[in-house]
Amino acid sequence: ADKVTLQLKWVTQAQFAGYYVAKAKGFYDAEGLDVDIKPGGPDIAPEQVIAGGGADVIVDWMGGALAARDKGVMLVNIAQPFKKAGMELVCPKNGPIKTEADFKGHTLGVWFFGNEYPFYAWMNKIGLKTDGGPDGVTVLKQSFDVQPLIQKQADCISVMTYNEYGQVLDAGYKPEDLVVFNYSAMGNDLLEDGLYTLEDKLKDPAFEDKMVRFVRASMKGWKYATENTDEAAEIVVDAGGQDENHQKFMMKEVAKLVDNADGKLIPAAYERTAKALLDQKIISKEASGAYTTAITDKAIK
Amino acid sequence: MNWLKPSWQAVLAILLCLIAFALGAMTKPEAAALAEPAATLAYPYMGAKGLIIGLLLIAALVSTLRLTPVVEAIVLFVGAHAAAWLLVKGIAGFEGTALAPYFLLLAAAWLLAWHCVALLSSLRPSGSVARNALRLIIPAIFGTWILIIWEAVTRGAGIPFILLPPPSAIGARIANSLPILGSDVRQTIFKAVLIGYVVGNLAGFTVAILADRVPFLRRGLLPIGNMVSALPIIGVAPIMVMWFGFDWPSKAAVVIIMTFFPMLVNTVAGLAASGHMERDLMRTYASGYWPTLLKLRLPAAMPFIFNALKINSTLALIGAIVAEFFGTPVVGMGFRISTEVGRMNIDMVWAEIAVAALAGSVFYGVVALVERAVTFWHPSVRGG
Amino acid sequence: MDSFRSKIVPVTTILAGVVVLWYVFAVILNAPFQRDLDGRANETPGAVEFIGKTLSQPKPTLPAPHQVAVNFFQNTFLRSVTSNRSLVYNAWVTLSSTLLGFAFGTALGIVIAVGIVHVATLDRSLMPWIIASQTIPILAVAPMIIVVLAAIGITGLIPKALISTYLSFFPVAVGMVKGLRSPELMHLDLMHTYNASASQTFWKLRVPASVPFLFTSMKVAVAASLVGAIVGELPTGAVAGIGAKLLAGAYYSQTIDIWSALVAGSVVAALLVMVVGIAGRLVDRAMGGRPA
Amino acid sequence: MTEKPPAVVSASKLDLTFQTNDGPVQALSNVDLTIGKGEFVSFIGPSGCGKTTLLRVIADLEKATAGTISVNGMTPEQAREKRAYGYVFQAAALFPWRTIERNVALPLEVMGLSQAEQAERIKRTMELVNLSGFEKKYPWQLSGGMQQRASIARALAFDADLLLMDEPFGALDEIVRDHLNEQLLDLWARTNKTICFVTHSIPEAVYLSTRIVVMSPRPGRVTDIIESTLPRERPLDIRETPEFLAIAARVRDGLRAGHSYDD
Amino acid sequence: MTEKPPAVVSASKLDLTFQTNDGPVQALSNVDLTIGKGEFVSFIGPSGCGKTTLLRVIADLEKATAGTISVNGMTPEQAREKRAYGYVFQAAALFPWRTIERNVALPLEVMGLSQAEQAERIKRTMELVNLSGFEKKYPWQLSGGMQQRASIARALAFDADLLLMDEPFGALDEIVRDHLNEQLLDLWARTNKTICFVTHSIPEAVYLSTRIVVMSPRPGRVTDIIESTLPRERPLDIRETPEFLAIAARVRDGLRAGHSYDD
Ligand SMILES: Nc1ncnc2c1ncn2[C@@H]1O[C@H](COP(=O)(O)OP(=O)(O)OP(=O)(O)O)[C@@H](O)[C@H]1O
Ligand SMILES: Nc1ncnc2c1ncn2[C@@H]1O[C@H](COP(=O)(O)OP(=O)(O)OP(=O)(O)O)[C@@H](O)[C@H]1O
Ligand SMILES: [Mg+2]
Ligand SMILES: [Mg+2]
Repeated sequence: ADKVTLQLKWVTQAQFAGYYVAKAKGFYDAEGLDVDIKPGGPDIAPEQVIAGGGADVIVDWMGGALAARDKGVMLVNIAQPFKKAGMELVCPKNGPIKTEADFKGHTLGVWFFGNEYPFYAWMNKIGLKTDGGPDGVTVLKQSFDVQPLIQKQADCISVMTYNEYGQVLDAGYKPEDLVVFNYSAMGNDLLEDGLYTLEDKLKDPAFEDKMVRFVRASMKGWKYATENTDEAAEIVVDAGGQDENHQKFMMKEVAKLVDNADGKLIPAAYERTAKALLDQKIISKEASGAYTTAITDKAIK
Repeated sequence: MNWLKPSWQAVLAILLCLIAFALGAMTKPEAAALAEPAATLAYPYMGAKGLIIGLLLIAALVSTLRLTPVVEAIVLFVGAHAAAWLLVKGIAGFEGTALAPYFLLLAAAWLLAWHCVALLSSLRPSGSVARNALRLIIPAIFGTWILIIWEAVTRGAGIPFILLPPPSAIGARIANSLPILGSDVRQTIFKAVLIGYVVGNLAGFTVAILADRVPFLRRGLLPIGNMVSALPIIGVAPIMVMWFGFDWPSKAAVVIIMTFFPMLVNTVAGLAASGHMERDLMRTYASGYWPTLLKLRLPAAMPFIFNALKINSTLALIGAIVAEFFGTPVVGMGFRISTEVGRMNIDMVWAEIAVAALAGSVFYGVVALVERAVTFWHPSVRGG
Repeated sequence: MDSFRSKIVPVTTILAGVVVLWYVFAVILNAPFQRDLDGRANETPGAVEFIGKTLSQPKPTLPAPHQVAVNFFQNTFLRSVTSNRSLVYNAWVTLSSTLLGFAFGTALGIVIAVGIVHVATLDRSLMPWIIASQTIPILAVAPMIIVVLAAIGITGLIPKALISTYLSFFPVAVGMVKGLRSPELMHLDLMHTYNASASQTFWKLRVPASVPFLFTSMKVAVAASLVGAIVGELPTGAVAGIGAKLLAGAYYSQTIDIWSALVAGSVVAALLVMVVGIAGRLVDRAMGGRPA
Repeated sequence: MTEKPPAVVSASKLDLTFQTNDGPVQALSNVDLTIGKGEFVSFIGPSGCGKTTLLRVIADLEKATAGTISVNGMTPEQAREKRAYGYVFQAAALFPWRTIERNVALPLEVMGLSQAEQAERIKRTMELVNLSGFEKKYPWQLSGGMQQRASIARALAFDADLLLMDEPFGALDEIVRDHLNEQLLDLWARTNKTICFVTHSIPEAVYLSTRIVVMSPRPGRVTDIIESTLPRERPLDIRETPEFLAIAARVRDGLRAGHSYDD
Repeated sequence: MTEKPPAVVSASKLDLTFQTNDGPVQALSNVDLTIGKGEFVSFIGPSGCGKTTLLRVIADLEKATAGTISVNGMTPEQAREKRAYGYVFQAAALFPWRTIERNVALPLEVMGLSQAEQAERIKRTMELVNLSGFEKKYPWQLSGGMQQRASIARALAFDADLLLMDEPFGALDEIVRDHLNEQLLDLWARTNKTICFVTHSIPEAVYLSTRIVVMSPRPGRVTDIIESTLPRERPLDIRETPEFLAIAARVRDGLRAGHSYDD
């Protein structure tokens, strides 16, 4: 079988269920692939891993991939399993913030490590400064939990629909206690989990073929996972995911983002992402050639 | 042959030069040009190749003569650095195309520089100005070579920028980002590190004294103190953010926890280090616990205490920076490092690391100077 | 062991004090959120009930000792030691890379110290850069190290152990430079009159004289090495080990899990430091150390 | 013999055994001794016979394993806490981080004397041992004999009523030694201190003492106690008188008798 | 005076100045000295006059700031590298982590002798200094004099042709001292070693030496060199002969002349 190494963006969890399901259900085997799934972690940059030759494909957000491309690591999106963004900003209803207009002068929790671009793009759009002054907002770099909200260190925090939002609920908040700003709903979303590989390698027909098979099997995995969320969650737990109940919740939420599991990239979202990055000077020149539909076209007929 | 005095570095360097010459092309474009002599291809080191090899050979050969060490060191210094400079300069625009001779010549230059440093450190100048200058020059050459090799290898081998940028790019980034670096240093070092360092060391010291004074506490506190030793930053930092907020106090708290244990252990060991006869002497004066501590046991413990202060000077920095990975305002060295990694601005990451290294070295240097002044009597300072 | 028995009473007394304080803080720190919760649920519990609730939150800010103890007990004794949810298993994973890293680190530290003490070139040129190397935040470079090592095919225990090495060699190097230079000048003169070679002076004089410094440094190093092993677990995918438990706990705000992993880490640390301490005492006794 | 003054040190049936890695070493065995106020007692005996150990027991630096001892009518511990004695160790035991002057000042600081008083005492004792001019030097910058003198100065500055001196003049040449002997006798006569003095020099012991305790080794026993019949006033040339030589001969015999080799 | 044997130590115009925190200290000034093979030279002089420093210069432990010195016709450094001498320090300088036996074995290990040879030499020298039975003890379990004897044993075990001894018998009682004096003379006579010997005891110096070097302090100078007219065969009672006493008187005068106080 052909070996493929996949580097995830984060730890083993239902966010990556499609790949684990494809592996567990033998979809990769059926395509003649031997896939090695490497979990990520905080401060593991998949872009670095692939540049160092440690992976063939990575799961990444478009923002990170474009930034890396700007620095000479020619990443190309070959499939986009997540159609919608899972990121949102939540604020307790009994807090000071009810609408966008209330942000001024308050503290907002934001993830960094590449996840801050949608936030800055949004603030840019509504004309708020982010330097902590009185007519802007104070940004707090949030760690990977919801403590700043519980501790009241921030008035709003960033959550993923499929993950931290669940933790907020676990912590005793009910959905009606919360004000939610969803990036997708506001039309501010940037592309999240996609599959990326190196442009050079893709020129090799054998490799391209391998990727076609890989994407096909992976999307089959995603399809299966979205249809059998509980089973998928269990597969993830077997692969090392923590907290079964939480994985089940996550799987259900992730299923909503994956949509119809065709893995096709939506050019409008790509354009929006690229523009936001250029506006924020994350990339120095207009992005081009950072995605190809050739793979998905061949994989999913 | 007593006018010859070859060093193994020089001999090896000559050998490397000859091998490099025999192997021919330095870079892929040159190899291509040689393969197709008809085409006039531009390739690096068109004229400089002979110059580089020549420089190295001459420096190496001259150094085998029986010269005074100073002259020999100067010849080697000039030869090695000029060659290195030509090598690094020549690869510009042709990154990632270097072949074996490139690395061989680099190694040859490095060997000569090594011999140069060895010569310099064997000098024992009488003037204090010369001595101090040497004390600076030697580590500087050593450090320069770390940078030269780093630059030459990353560029010669074409290591992806986002894995390891060359030092020249890092330098440029430092020069362009002074205000940001400045505010990060202020946040991380002047607030979190310094305060945490002082409090942490004092805490470790105080607990050690307490444990020493009260036998009951000694038996109870020390095992528990040991447990604190491994509270990993990653586990503790989020908790500290929970307790002390996301600004610098939580980082200082992490630094306190990190510096506490080395100080505790070293002070306890140091307090046991005074001699028996000296302790008996204090007993004959019916000296109480505190005078004995102040006049005998603490001075005798100083070498150990400074040990801890030195180790902690670097630990404190690591602690504060890493703690900032977990929830911070949007300023600070750790914040910058973790976010710029995400943005693939690895040069900025290294710029922060360079600043951290510089600050840490200065910090350590100051502690070491104070140590020399305080433990002037210890054999390790008097010269052993 | 008699000294062990004499320790039990003080240790338990102080532990008891810590536990009491811990309860007090748990109530104080968990109270605001509990009040919030009650506020939203429109409940007004009595003081005792309120305290009871603050001590039994599922994801408290500061878990109460009994919550940690229960979790610790379950994950230590009630799970098979091969399960990846068992603390014993995770502690073992961390311990193995700690020990490997500690061994490397101590060896490297000693080698560097020996070099610095004996070779003037190294003394002058190496030390500043070793110091600089230690100020590089490990968490920032750990992923790069691991990426690079993975690229050349080194994975598993070694990369984590290397991070432990990186953190633990420094205390040993600093301590041993001091220790190797601590022999009395008259003893050095004595060896000088025998025209003893550098290696003879080293083995017969410098090494024995440095023993107190060595063991003190090794205590610090073993602790640092554990920290390194835990840090190293994060960029290697955090699949197993105390670091992985911490991370998972932090990621899902499972504070009780975090704390029991922390306790596990501390217990391992205390044991390691104790082992080094006992080794130190044995060596001291073998060297005819005079009882204090 | 005059009427016995009140006892400063009184020991009876003292035993002291050290436990070592290869078995016990009996350092003192059945030592009976009474030292009156104002006496000058010398201890003499072969190397390793227990002289230092006996002094250490008096000074409460070592506990006897059997027998009783009292110092100024108290236990040695109480006496030590009352700062009843000054001790000159066999080795100099100077603190390397202090200058000679600060070393001499050490006991004065512990006692909490005023700066002026300290300065005065330092000056006086440094002159006494002929170290003026070396106040600001560190111990390792002095010769062996100078270090020993510094440690004598330190004990004298302490100015206790009982002086325990363990071979204080061992590393000094005859001239300095004679000088210091005279000074010590003078001090003793002036202040009525009680002095316990370990020496290996028979003439020195005879010249200085009112009583000479001869010890023999393994286990350390007191084999002879010789009362001196010399007057308290002792010019240096008393050392040539027949009376002096007779006492010296008696000490030498006692010493030889206790010795282990008889070649 | 007999014909001069070849020089083992030959120094001319030696100067040595120590730089200290409060100014330079001149420890040796213009020292001229020649010591022939098989001589036994004693150095005597007030405390702090530079005896130890002179020995250290010969031993290449200190570098003279001016003047020349050769040992066995080589520089002191070369001589040291040839292991030309054994040195007994003024303090015992035993390694605390080694038993007495292992301390004595130290130079033998450094020389790389076989186990059997080591054992034999240890046994012999330990008996010589009368320490048999204490082989397995650690230094802190010995009395001061016993430590000093252990350090003498260590130097004798080294068995070099030149012996530099810095007050080796300072902490020993007369009987042991006499015994060791005899042993040393015997060793010297038997092996034709050259011995440089620092002492504060005038009788000891006269009894042992073929030549006595008298030094005076600040700065350390050689003020007198006295050739002994005593025969090489010296029974202990030679010390009562008029010839002996005459030499002793001359040394005492030389010593007194160099002394700083004249009371
Ligand atoms: N390391 C040093 N630094 C400064 N001064 C020193 C040092 N060593 C010795 N001296 C000085 O040199 C002089 C001679 O010292 P030395 O040890 O040679 O005397 P000595 O004749 O051996 O005396 P003693 O009989 O007391 O041992 C002394 O005044 C001493 O203070
Ligand atoms: N701490 C100790 N542990 C074991 N044995 C000891 C200890 N101190 C002394 N001894 C032993 O006790 C005996 C008496 O020692 P002490 O020091 O009293 O002798 P001393 O009479 O002072 O001899 P010197 O004249 O050589 O100083 C010796 O045999 C010595 O080995
Ligand atoms: Mg003694
Ligand atoms: Mg001397």
